[in-house]
Amino acid sequence: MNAKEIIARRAALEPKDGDLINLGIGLPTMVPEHLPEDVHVYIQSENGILGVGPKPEEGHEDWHVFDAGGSLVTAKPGAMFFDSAYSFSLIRGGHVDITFLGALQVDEKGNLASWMIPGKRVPGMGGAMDLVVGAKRVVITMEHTLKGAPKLFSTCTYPLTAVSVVDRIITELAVIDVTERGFVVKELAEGVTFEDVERATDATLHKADKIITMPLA
Amino acid sequence: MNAKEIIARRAALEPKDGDLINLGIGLPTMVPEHLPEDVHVYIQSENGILGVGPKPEEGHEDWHVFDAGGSLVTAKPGAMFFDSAYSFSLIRGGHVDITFLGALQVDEKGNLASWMIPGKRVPGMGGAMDLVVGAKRVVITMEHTLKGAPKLFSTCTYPLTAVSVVDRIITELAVIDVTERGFVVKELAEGVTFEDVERATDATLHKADKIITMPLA
Amino acid sequence: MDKVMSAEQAVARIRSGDVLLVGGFLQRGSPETLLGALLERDVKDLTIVSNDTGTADTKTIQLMEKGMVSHAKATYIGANRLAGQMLIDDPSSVELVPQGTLAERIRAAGAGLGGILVEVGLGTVAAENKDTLEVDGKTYILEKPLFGDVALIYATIADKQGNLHMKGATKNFNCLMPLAADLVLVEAEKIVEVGELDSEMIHVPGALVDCICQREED
Amino acid sequence: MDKVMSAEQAVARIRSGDVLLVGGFLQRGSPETLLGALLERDVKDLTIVSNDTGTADTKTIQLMEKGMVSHAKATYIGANRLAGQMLIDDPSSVELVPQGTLAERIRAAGAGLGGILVEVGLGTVAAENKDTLEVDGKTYILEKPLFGDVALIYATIADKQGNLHMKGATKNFNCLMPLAADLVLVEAEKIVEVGELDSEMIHVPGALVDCICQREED
Repeated sequence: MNAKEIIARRAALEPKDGDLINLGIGLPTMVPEHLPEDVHVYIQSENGILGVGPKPEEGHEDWHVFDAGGSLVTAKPGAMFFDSAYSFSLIRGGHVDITFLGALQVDEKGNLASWMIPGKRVPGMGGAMDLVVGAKRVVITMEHTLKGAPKLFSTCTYPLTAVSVVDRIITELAVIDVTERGFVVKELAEGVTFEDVERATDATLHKADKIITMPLA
Repeated sequence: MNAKEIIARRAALEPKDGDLINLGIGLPTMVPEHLPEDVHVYIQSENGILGVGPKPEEGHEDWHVFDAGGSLVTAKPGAMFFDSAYSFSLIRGGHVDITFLGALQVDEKGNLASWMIPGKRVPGMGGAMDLVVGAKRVVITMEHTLKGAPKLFSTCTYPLTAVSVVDRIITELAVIDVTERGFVVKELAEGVTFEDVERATDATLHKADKIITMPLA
Repeated sequence: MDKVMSAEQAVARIRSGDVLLVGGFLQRGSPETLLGALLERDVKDLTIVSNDTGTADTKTIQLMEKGMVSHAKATYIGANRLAGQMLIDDPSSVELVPQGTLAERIRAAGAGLGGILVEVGLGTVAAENKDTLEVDGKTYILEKPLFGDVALIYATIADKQGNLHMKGATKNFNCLMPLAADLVLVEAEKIVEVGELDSEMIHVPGALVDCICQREED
Repeated sequence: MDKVMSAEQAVARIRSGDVLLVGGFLQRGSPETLLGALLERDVKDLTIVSNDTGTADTKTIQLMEKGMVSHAKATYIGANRLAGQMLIDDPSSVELVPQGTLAERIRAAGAGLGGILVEVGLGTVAAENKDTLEVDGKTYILEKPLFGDVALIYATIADKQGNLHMKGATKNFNCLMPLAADLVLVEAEKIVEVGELDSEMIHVPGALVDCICQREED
């Protein structure tokens, strides 16, 4: 199992039945296929769909039905379409239970940097600032390091997406919560030690009262 | 022709083809039947319809289609239904060309009192405050006096619906505009003199450069 | 996740002191079945937020008769004798709000806005005790979001997931309130299977709805 | 009141210096026929307000290539190389706005709100040069309404009165912008007689629409 699959499998255990969730581009879109069978969620695409289904079969595409990345998708039975003001009412009004997204940097105050790297072209924040401020829970799903360099810091140095918003970080190494004490390791992946995670992290890590092995189903 | 019909007929000459108009309860609802044949307007009912048609024929009522007074109406082909936030977006966003409504008092600064009489039961302002502030033009359609007592004043004494909003007043005696100079008589009904109107008014009236006879078609 | 239940089961979750957002416009599209079930509950000190507190033909007036309602916020109370009496007896118990402001305040609550700046009401009693703000030379009233504990909603059609369709002019506040309350109770004229209600006809997503019951015949 | 015309006739009303509200999301549901006609016009110094300034496959980038665009306001410009270059060349020429804030600012313009209080963006560059306000102990950014001179709108179906239906996810900003602009130009995949478009399927009322043209096949 590669890192991304580990992360997606673990992330798929986060939603409760009936949750409304939003998935960032990339890794988070792998979460739905790993959801437990008895957990049914409403997937929002912030461009205007609640109830996103899988990709359309060839020959059954409708270009009017697409996700926030511009890719064609399907709408499940019972899906709703809406304009951008309504979509962000759902997001900013606290109706999204979990937003899963990637990050460039996360720090121990829960600050998140995910939208621009100084000195590089600036793509824009899209709906990311809205999602992390508005969602009830912000779960970062990402590989623990980028080419060996840590992504968890004591203080973010990149321009922020939002202040003090991250609740949980799921990587291929560990599940880490952001608490008043800072980063707290709650789960370790099979065969990974607390010290392994510390070495891959540029911030102080605390141990949860009880650290369990990361479940993957 | 009674006073109300004179007022409704004259008021029906106000809208331009394609205007979006809103009609208060009572006399203003008589305006549509007198519209010139080449003037097609969109009639809004602020409870959630744009494109109100006539009353339903007996046996063809649908209780889901009603106006702001709770009366059953029909929706014209091309009518749209919407929620109260959208309805008042249309109103407050300046998309209503003319709102026709009655008044208790109007003064020469364009202040309007139309929603409560001190010492009596207070019904509430409904959508009146929104309409008179948001509409591009506010046309008051009312009988000139109430049991002989004037309704046009130098200063309103009842609680206001809004400040400085009235553009025009159409009564069975005259058409009076509210300008920087105050009340300006623009039209007089057939057989009515300027002095007749002055006697029925508790404010200074100015004469327009040219006063014409009130057209009724 | 079965949301379909009886009106009695739905209103069992209402507590004394709750702020109830009640959809409908005058006697039309008001959640009369839920209100009828609520009449049987032993709760009090309720706040009713609705366009107009209903008419003599609707059940909000019966809640008032039974002494269950301590506060009301509405745009119009002229068709509900008891709401008028409440205002006379205790002016602080009834708040009259311009209709667009009521809609925007409920929307603001649902949309996560901290407030909205409105022109409507300036120079009138609707501006009393409210902060005003000058922006680019114009003065506005700062209106705050209006939240509810429970929304009581009418729908023409609900599917079993809670997706709602409101026909014609029954959208009014019924479409807005589900976003602004913690608990959303719906009565529907017709309850259908998921997928029977066309996606383009859905006005409120099922994800916001907690309980659905069958509306009784008028 | 015939609103149906060619795209050329519709865009003839656009002037240099205009602020254009352009609907669509990435390469989907963007008013490409109107933008194509605009490319032939001799106007400049346009401001483009849109979700994302389009992609390499859409025509906003061609307007930029021709030097017709001096300013852009968007949530995302990562798929339009020239918008990125504009930002590098002159940071004041491109304003990046969180997506919900862009939607609410356009809605506020259409709804007559003087401003809205939002939490999103606090502590980030999105709060720079903006007033903040404390309400009931919480801090908010005061965001102002965003108006356009002209809205360029995609619709799936338009009737001849200008009533519009946007299918699926093409509603995005296409539904909001017609309320926020003085002049509303629409291209529709299909133009039908009044009454053929069901009242419950109308997302934008014809009263707001000035010009309708036939969208060219993709």
